[in-house]
Amino acid sequence: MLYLYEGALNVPAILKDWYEQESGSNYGAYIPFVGTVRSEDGIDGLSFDIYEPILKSWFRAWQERAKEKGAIIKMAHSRGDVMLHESSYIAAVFSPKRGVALELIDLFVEDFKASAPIWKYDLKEGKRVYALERSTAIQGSGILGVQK
Amino acid sequence: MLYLYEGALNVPAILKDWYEQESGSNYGAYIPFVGTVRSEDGIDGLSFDIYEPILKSWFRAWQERAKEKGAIIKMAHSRGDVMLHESSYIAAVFSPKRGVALELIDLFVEDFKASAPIWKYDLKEGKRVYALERSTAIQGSGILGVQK
Amino acid sequence: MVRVEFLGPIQKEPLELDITNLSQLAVILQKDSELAQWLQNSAVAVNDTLVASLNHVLKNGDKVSLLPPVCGG
Amino acid sequence: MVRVEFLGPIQKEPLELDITNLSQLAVILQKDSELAQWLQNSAVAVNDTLVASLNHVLKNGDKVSLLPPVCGG
Repeated sequence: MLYLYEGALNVPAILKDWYEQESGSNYGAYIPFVGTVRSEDGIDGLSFDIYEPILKSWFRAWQERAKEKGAIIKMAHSRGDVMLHESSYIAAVFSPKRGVALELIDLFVEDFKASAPIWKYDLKEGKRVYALERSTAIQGSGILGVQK
Repeated sequence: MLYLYEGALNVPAILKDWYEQESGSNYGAYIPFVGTVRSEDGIDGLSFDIYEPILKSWFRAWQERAKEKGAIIKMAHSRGDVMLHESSYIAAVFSPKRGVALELIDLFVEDFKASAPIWKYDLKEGKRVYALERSTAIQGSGILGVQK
Repeated sequence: MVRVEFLGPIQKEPLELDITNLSQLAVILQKDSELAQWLQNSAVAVNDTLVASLNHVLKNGDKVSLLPPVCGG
Repeated sequence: MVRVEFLGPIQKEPLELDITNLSQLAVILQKDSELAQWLQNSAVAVNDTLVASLNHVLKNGDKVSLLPPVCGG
């Protein structure tokens, strides 16, 4: 239930597919989070690299965590270029009750931002510039830089 | 941006309409909450009464609250009967940043449950039974019951 | 006259009463035993604005609404 | 041999090295001045599992990946 796409996401189609996939599952709450590229700092868009093996294992661990609460998580993300006002990210929680769903979507999106192996670049004046200042070092980073 | 419908909501159509309405508004985060009728306690569905004048003023106050944070809220709700696995409620926040959107959707849905003038009935064996035990007295209730 | 409406699950027709404040309304409604439970758990709105005090003054043409416990969603 | 890959924005071709633990890798990579900033802020995975200690033993065929700061969404 991790979906990777080249370029921008078709948000209405994905939200519809996910809703219909779980229409018979007896979940009372469905909370998608949709992330859209904002116009700021003169960018033309964003671009993404994804390292799929670690993204998959990270996502699998979250599915387990959700399952313990009777919930499931779905996620879609773009690779490559996504232009202004297009969307690059959807995460969604389905759960029996709203409390768990609201809590999980918050925790999931926070950890996604801090841990998912995805790199963001600004598209600006024809260049692809790594967004270092908006990026987060994964927990445990820096061990190879320690001088003996 | 408050939408009331007779019967179940067409969730994919509403999520699509709202996404497209704001596609040029430069919001970075769109978080809908979708509430779906669960099979429990042998019900066939739920039914809703709405008192629209107070619902509208309650919703207007929330729009103001959202506006102060640069966000907007949209909401759809059913009147009348909504059967199992159909949806009766969607609330959505659009905001520039995810933090505000996640916080607002949580606060909004909590206050909705506690304050919005909507009454829920279980549909069970052909009857419409007020769901008193799952309902919440609005803040300030009971003043007419005080004995002099 | 003041119109009193009973919302949602309170199965009662509207009343037209000659009263000037909510305390008078409380005295009248407390005589109706079927309303006893609803008076304990209902909120009160005057002209569609919730009010928190029985001292609220009522004038001719006002509408009072009783809102029992809610459960949207 | 151990394969070392540099992910995302680190513009560097993979290396094939004859090493048996991450401490040896640190010594080798610290000689490359272009990598200095990345060694400070990158996480390390061995065979696609993040590791937190330089004592991690490496065997023939292992893959080490450097993951610089992330920003999905």
